Amino acid sequence: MELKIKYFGLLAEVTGCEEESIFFSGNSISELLETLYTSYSGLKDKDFQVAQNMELVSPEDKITNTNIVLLPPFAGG
Amino acid sequence: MELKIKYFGLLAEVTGCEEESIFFSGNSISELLETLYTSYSGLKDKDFQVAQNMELVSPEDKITNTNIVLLPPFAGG
Amino acid sequence: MSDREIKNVFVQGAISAEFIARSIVKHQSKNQIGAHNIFLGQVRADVVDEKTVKAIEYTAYQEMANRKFHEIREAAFEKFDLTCMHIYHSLGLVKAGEICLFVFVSSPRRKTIFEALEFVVEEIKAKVPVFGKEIFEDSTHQWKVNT
Amino acid sequence: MSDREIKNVFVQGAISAEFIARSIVKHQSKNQIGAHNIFLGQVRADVVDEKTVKAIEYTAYQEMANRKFHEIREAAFEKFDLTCMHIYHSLGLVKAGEICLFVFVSSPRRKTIFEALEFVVEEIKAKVPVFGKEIFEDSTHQWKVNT
Repeated sequence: MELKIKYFGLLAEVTGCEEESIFFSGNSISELLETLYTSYSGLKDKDFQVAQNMELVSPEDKITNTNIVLLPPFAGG
Repeated sequence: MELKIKYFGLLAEVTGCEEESIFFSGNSISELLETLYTSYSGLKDKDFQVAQNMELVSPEDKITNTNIVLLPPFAGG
Repeated sequence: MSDREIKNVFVQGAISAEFIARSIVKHQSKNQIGAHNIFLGQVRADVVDEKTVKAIEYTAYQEMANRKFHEIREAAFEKFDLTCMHIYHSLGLVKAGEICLFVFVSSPRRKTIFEALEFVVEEIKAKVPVFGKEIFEDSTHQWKVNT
Repeated sequence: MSDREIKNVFVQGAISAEFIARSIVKHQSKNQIGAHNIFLGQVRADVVDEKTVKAIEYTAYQEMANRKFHEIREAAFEKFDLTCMHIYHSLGLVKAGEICLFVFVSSPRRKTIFEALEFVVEEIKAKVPVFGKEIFEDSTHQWKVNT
């Protein structure tokens, strides 16, 4: 399936883009992360969370939406 | 000795004055209060505190200042 | 107790939103501040026996009150990591909906200011000799008591 | 979760003292309010390796952030006896000394609002996807992390 991946803040600096479409054949968030680490090895040592359907998800969660968002540490306020 | 007694808020309504000078021959706050109750029986059932030298005092405390202040419940803020 | 002088905390009548805004602006040059916490006491139009409070007339034993405000300030600076603190209280008539108490604390970091502000407000309510005459629409009154 | 709609919490650039003053004035017709508590987050001119922060540029995953702000609002109304609550957060550039977060809670009585404001601010810091690029005077930057 085709996924749209969004990168915010520091993560967009690491990947060099704020948004991209990728073709992905796995099922879980952790499998997706492995794929992204292959493209962007700099992501591996960054602290970030993943959101799907506007909620944070865990690596073991299944992918249920074609929009996946990578969020660096929050800095509101 | 001559004392100056100040009454604030509700207490000034009870005594009919905000300030008065009285001649007093006792030593303690409690003796002073007995004297004031004689003049103003309405004070007896009122909730109030006594201040001397800008600090609250207890009935057993000695009178050390010629200015004594009667304070009704605080209502700041 | 430090050498800081005893200030006059009282202002005549209600505290305006413009006054509060000016206080905020004054702190924008203090670049080490990261968090402000502001308490505003507002006169409630309480209903007692079908009569509505239209204003509170504040009086105070001013000399002792300013001394107590000062002691509360000093205790707060002692207990909490504050950059600055300001307290203003009304005297005289303040109408329902108007502001009668403005407490403003600022710190580099937020954690300390919530506790500091609550401490200061509770101390003011408990220790400062300020008196409030609640005036009803029919001009009768009752005396306010802090709870 | 109630039927209240999800509002946009974000404003472009710094939050001005005049904006805060107008918010206060709007609450003076709410005669049942007795106490307001306001939190203001201000950009600190932190010094890191001898370089001073001159501004923070805020970005956010806006759709999720507004949803999280909404959930925090709803949770606060559930937990605390509040008359009203307002939250505003900056996007884009906010200079050192300027205000980037304004949280305003009001209640008939004071006891509840201290706890409510702290709850809301801590929830915002922990749960809302807002990102801050701290820009130094020499135009280099680092990414802010809430602690």
